[in-house]
Amino acid sequence: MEKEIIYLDEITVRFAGDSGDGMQLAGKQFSDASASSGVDVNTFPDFPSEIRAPEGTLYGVSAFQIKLGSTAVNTHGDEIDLLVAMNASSLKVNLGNLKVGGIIIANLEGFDSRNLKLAKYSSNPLEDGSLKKYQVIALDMEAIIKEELKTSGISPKIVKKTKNFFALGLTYWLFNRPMEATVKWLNAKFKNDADMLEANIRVLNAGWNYALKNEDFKRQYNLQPAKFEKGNYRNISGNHAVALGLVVASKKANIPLFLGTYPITPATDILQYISGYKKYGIRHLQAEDEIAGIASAIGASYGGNLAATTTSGPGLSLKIEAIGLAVMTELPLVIVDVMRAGPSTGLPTKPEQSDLYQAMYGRHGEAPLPVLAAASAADCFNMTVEAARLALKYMTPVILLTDGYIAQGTEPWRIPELNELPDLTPNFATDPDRFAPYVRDPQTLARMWAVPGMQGMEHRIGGLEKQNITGAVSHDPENHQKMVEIRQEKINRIAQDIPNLEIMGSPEANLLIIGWGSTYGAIKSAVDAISREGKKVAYVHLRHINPLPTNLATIVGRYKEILVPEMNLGQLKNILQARYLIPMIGMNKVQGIPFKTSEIKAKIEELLSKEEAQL
Amino acid sequence: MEKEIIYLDEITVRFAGDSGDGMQLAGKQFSDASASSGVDVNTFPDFPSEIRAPEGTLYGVSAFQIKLGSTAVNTHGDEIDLLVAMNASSLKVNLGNLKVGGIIIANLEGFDSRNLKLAKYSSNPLEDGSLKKYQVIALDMEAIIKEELKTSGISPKIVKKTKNFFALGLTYWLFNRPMEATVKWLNAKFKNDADMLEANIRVLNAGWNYALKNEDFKRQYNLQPAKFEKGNYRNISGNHAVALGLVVASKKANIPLFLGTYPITPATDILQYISGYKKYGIRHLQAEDEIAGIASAIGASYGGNLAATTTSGPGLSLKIEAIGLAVMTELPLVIVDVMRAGPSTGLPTKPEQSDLYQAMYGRHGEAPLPVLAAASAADCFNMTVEAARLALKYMTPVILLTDGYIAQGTEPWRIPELNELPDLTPNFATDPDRFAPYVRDPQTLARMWAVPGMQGMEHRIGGLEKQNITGAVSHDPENHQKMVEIRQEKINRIAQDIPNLEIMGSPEANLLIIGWGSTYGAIKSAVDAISREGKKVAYVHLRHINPLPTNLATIVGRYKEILVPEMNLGQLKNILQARYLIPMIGMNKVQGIPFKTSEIKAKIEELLSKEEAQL
Amino acid sequence: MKTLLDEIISKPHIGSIVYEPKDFKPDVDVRWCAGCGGYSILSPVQRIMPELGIPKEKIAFISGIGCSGRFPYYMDVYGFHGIHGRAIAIASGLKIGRPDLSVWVATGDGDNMSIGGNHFIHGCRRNTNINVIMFNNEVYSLTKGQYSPTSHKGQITKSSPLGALDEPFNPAALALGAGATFVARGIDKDRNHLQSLFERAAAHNGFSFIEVYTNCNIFNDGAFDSFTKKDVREDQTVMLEHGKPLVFGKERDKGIIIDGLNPRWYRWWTVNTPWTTCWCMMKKTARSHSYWAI
Amino acid sequence: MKTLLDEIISKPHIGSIVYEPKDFKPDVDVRWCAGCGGYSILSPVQRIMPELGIPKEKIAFISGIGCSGRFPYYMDVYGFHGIHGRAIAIASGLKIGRPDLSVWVATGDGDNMSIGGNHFIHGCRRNTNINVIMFNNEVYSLTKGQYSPTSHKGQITKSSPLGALDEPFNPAALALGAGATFVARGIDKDRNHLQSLFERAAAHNGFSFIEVYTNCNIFNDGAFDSFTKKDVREDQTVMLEHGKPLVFGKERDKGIIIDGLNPRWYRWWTVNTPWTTCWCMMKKTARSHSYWAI
Ligand SMILES: Cc1ncc(C[n+]2csc(CCOP(=O)(O)OP(=O)(O)O)c2C)c(N)n1
Ligand SMILES: Cc1ncc(C[n+]2csc(CCOP(=O)(O)OP(=O)(O)O)c2C)c(N)n1
Ligand code: SF4
Ligand code: SF4
Ligand SMILES: [Mg+2]
Ligand SMILES: [Mg+2]
Repeated sequence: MEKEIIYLDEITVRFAGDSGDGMQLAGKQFSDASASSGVDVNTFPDFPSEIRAPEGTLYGVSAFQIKLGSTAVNTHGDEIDLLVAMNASSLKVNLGNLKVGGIIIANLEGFDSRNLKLAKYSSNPLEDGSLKKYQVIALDMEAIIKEELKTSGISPKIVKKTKNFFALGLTYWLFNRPMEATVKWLNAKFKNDADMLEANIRVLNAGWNYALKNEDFKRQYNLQPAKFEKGNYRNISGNHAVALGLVVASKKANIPLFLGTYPITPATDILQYISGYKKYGIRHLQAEDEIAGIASAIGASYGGNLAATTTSGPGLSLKIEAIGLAVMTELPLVIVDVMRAGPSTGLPTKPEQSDLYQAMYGRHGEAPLPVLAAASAADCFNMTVEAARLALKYMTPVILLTDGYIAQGTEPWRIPELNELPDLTPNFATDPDRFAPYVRDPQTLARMWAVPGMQGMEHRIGGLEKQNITGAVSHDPENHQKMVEIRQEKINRIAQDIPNLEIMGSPEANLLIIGWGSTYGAIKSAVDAISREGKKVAYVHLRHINPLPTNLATIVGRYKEILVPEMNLGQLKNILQARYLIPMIGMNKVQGIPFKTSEIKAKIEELLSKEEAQL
Repeated sequence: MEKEIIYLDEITVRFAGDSGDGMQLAGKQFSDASASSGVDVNTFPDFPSEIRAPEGTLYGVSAFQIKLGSTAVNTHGDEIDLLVAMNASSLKVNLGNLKVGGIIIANLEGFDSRNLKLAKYSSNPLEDGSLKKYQVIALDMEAIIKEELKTSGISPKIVKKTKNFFALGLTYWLFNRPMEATVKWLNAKFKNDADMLEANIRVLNAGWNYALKNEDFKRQYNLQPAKFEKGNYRNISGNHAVALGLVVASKKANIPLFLGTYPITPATDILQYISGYKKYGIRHLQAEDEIAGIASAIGASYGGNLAATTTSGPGLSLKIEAIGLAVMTELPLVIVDVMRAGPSTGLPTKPEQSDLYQAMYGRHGEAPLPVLAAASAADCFNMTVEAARLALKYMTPVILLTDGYIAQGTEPWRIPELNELPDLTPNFATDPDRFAPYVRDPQTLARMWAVPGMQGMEHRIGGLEKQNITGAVSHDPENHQKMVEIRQEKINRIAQDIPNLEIMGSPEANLLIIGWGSTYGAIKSAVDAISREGKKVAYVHLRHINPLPTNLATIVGRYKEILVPEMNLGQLKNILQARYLIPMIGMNKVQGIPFKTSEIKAKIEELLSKEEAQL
Repeated sequence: MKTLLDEIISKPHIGSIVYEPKDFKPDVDVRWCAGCGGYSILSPVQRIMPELGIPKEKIAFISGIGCSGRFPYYMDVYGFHGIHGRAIAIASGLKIGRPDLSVWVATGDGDNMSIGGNHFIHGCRRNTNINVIMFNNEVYSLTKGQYSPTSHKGQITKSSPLGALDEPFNPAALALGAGATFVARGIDKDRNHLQSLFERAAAHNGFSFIEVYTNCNIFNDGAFDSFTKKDVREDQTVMLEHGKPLVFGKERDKGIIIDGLNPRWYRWWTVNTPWTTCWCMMKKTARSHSYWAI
Repeated sequence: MKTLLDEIISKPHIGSIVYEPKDFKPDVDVRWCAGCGGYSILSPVQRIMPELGIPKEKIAFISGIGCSGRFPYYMDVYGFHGIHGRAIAIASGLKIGRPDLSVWVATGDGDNMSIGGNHFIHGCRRNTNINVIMFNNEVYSLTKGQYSPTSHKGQITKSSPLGALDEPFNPAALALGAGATFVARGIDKDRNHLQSLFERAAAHNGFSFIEVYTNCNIFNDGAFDSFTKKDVREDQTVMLEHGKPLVFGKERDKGIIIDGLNPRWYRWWTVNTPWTTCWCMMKKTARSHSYWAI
């Protein structure tokens, strides 16, 4: 049969089904296969907060979305081009985001009367004509699989579990993706279960073959590989990138890594990755709670390790007191907060950017520290290394903010060489004769790091105010003022040691957008789209929030209007206004879901048209 | 012998001695006696952080300062007029604050060679002429007491313990104070120890008589009673005022008080006062830690009590997560933070204003709540009642900030009638048919309070985001945005329900001072002094920091310069700048000691003279 | 003097307080996984509620975070879904502030033994009259499968790919060491026994702790099979009842006897098998009896 | 591969490691009150340090907040004065990250049993090789005299003017219930006995817990007089030593005997007097011996 090949620049695919349907797995395999064939990929898993919600329900839908592109892809896609819907509920909750003209691959069995009822459909959408704006390909996966496995002697129970690989086979055909990596993965996964292995491989091929032969599948899609900087790439989630960043930073700094932490969604993966790296000599403690997590990390830092603790909002709240201790003792510590929607337990599986205030101002007393934010999944690696650099160089705890969106979403990440990374050599004390606990580097104001085991430098530190230089407990008023100011000044000076902001889009525009954190993808895409349309908007993205890059002061002074989109009620905006005394416009989405490119674009257009109207 | 009587408007007295010398007690008796004779009184105890530091050392000095006035007294006095110095160390550490021409009453025995050595004096200041700028009255108290008690048969061991009452007797004579109250107090205190009782009373009288007869004591000081609003007054510390505020608020609201807390300096007194009120049906739990303290208070609030928790910085840090829960469940809760110098353990016995950021911004997620600050010891009562009012009316946790200075210092407080207090009637749900957990009052946006025990209103609340009105767990994006905005709006609306700021000093000045918290006394005194000198400065003092009083927006727009004195690095300044986008001048003393009136005055003068220079 | 609150809570109940278990089922879907051991706790709890003989509005269920944390949503009484580890602290405040209520806590092995360990031991010591039901599935389920303080040494979980390193707590031993006055253990598979434990806990005037071995069929399936499966059960468990002999085994031919030592305060025994170690103990204090059974 | 840290910590010690106690005294004033029991802990600790046979720089003392929290300042080794209740957590991280160090914790009954209770029980369970000395003065001293979780029922303190309401913890019972492998108790008045306990704790390869009854002569003076004063002491305390008979009393005529029950795991006895209840116990686990004495 003759099939058409469509050449595309980008496309968004979403696998959706019941929690038990294995959609996360299918999505992950598909995105890895795509990434390895050189296109740019950005993914986002989207699953219910229930562990295993009742079958077929609307709230039990689990989905995985992938955007592919032959040019840079910054988000997981506003709208879906191709939706794999394993049951009625998964069609219902995702239809709103499907592009007019988009493709639906529907699994017929998931649209039986029971499923339709659970999805609260009064009639079958596959039959009642309500989907005529879309291209619908409906097929009974289970029947086809049964047919395929008939001769294999594999039990029908297994059939149910392989549907996702059938759907995967279909999509592999649609995008003409190589299947070797997936087969290899199956071999590893089912090395002790020959039946499952055979069944999955056969079903995967069956999917491909079905699409190849069936006339409902008329078109194949071709995306040219994206132009990447040369190097080895790996499709990586933000949490994975943080874990690797910690490991690599400890290698580069040439001191052991210690992670003291407590599980919490959506940060738990970091602990899980690290616990898998035990063989690399990494020490970690899954502590009894967040307080013990950070306290143990402080102990390990005191002992000369690169110490880290990872958490999400509720956990960060519990760590606050101990963070103050790290500030006071001036010990290096990387604190990673994977933000989720709050307050309190909030929407624990959903992303938000609302811990910025806490990171900046959360502690009692004057307790300044650097605050960083990663812009994307891959950027989590860079910013983790940056957090380690600042922590070690300035002897300070550092808070790195990521969020559930980039923590769980993936994109290709170029694996760097160790020598590309910044110098991370710790500032260990060397000379006992010149050592005192609060002798400082005149440049960075960092104190020296003398760790137990160093002869002749035995000393005491702690949470009480200490005399400058000597480190003796001191209640002297002037000394306290001095120490408070030094601790502040030390953090302020970091501004001299971080890159200036680069203005993206059109620097000569009237409108400036200031973004931070995971909104990067959506803003960048919107700014690019606006620029392509010949309109002007400038964009800077903050990775360092405390201290702010030095050139931001002049930048903000140059624009007539400044827009600050954030997934909170205006926390960065407030911080910037206090600093620069310039009014800014907030754009505040607090819904537990990321901005869409189209939303940002519409806001920019609204502001630009007002601007024009005023001319 | 003829004695001169000097008429004064104000005077500052400081009792200083070793930690074991009973100076706190003498000071307290003296200030209570003064207050009861109608002068205005402001006191501040100043003791070492060691429980009982080694005798005679410089860091072991314990002091109690009292300022008396026949007009309003706002601080405990910048400089000392009369210093009682029981030993060499107590002279040394306090001399710097003694006015030229001031009086020193020195206890000779405390200036023996051992004491001089401990005080690091190379020669005896009482003899080497170094005190000639002052009026020195040196006497051997112990010898005089021994002489006095010789006939009494009281053991010499007791003599040592009564020195403070001798010094007190001297000062009672100096100010012609009635001694009945002190005698009464002694009777109660030593009701089971006749020897101590007799000894103390005799020694007290001996002090008076010594001064009366001895020619070194030439002058008596007379202060006219201050003009107070009519009523019953009581000399009260801020901590005591908070405790009484809680008790009275619960009476007025007509629901029981529950205090869940954990001891911490300088907030522990509140717990101690409350534990003494058990007979009034007050429930309290000295919990295992701060987290259990606030969590139990949340439980009690859920059960319909007026719930409170009290702490200082490190404890506030630990309560952060649970505060978020109270925000989310919209339960009334009074959180009192008696600020001390941070970060971390810091200078635990010293005051600071550096928890403002944490109170405003400390929580993860968008978790707004009202933040109040008391201006003086007596004001702690008003602001505690105000905190309870807002908590109950708006169904929200409220943070009230006080600090170690006003918490431990005292001033006269007029005991109010219950009917003078604002209405505190809780917003209990009444009609099960119209009840749902998040049905709100259209005016205040507060939800109704349905407590276990109310039939037909059984419902579930918790830390997960809830659907508006129904209170069902909800992950709906739009609902989350709406709830986040409602919680913010509810707090914002409180601005309509708090008094406008009153401008003190000269409203028509060019310079405005904005103060908050315990700096009130020093700023007010400075502003009054400046005004008396015919110069112009305006002053507003914030008791409500979140939300800010509505008229502040217009006020800040009216002045050329705004000065914000704070005992931190500029936290209020930053908050105001972010809000009003107007540059302000920070005055930041972070030394664990309060501002002096003279410091503020000097700063005002500096700014005013610059202003003139620019004319 | 009667406060406004007193007035509210002393309003007479309108109508009968003769309930059926279904009166305690609210109109929401139970969102635990199919097959979760949690269902086996929910149903006996709902069954004993009518026996309390008190109006529904006088009952409150407090929870922390974890799969067990959802419990209050499934009980049509007053409910508070707190934060991780703090259920006992919240419940203690509620009970102290409202002694008229029947206060229950639903918690998990992570919630209660890990982050909430301090409130747990202080609860045991303080002996406030609340009833704590701990869903012990020996894993963190809600966060998708990390080891907990009750996970056995060597247990493979997502955060212990090479096996958990530490000795687990024995929750009952910890509770007794902390001074608990009522300690019991049951298992999800035996709902009738659970029901009897819940009844006795409710009757105990003080802090009651009931640990329930709860199967998590997603993250730790079969954790208790070695002593609960039909074929081994009789030989691996001892039912411990106050005053009754410690006889066990399919043939009722095994037993534990103590003599010689005057058991004025404590008796401890152990039954050790290759698969599992079960502690059996019985405690009688001046304040109350406590019951503990496997 | 050797890291930079490995290099630093494996540098050979220059000079002798034959120390005297005074080598561990730094040049600062000890700021406890005159007469404080703390001095009686400091001195035996300084005495056993030379016996460890390791360089001073390999020793670290970690503390929380309380009068005991000042301990690190009084030891001329590495010291960390942490925050309230977290000493064991900090020390655990230090020991896991730096197994080459000898890590000690100084804590108080409030620090360790109240706010720090969770880290304490998890320390017992986890059995990380650190040595914890708890100054039990049965009161919060640094905050000037409130009751603590070890204050006896009825104790009058600033926060319990009518007497403390709750049963106290028995720290040793709690530690054993939590799985501790070394539990000991001593008293400030008997420095030699303390010294021997500290020696054994140092030798124990795992978590060691030494509770020391420590007199606070300011806020709880004489708390332990009823069984430590010269005239009653012999009749009120049992020295418990592994393998030795439990004989006590002035005339060595009183004793505790166990027979009949095979003490494979635990033995518990109690000595009950009108003034105080002292628990005596001995535990032998597969992992180690533990010693506990009054
Ligand atoms: C402060 C805080 N830390 C961590 C979490 C994440 N968290 C939620 S439930 C849980 C563990 C639950 O384990 P368990 O109590 O055994 O409950 P289960 O799900 O097994 O019933 C954790 C770590 C949280 N919600 N809050
Ligand atoms: C987070 C925190 N909460 C409370 C305090 C106040 N605080 C300091 S020491 C202490 C209790 C000390 O009691 P204990 O551990 O028995 O020590 P002691 O002074 O009796 O030796 C308290 C409550 C604090 N410093 N930090
Ligand atoms: S994950 Fe486990 S514990 Fe949680 S609901 Fe499912 S089966 Fe039950
Ligand atoms: S207050 Fe008590 S415990 Fe603290 S140093 Fe003084 S005597 Fe020792
Ligand atoms: Mg569990
Ligand atoms: Mg103590």
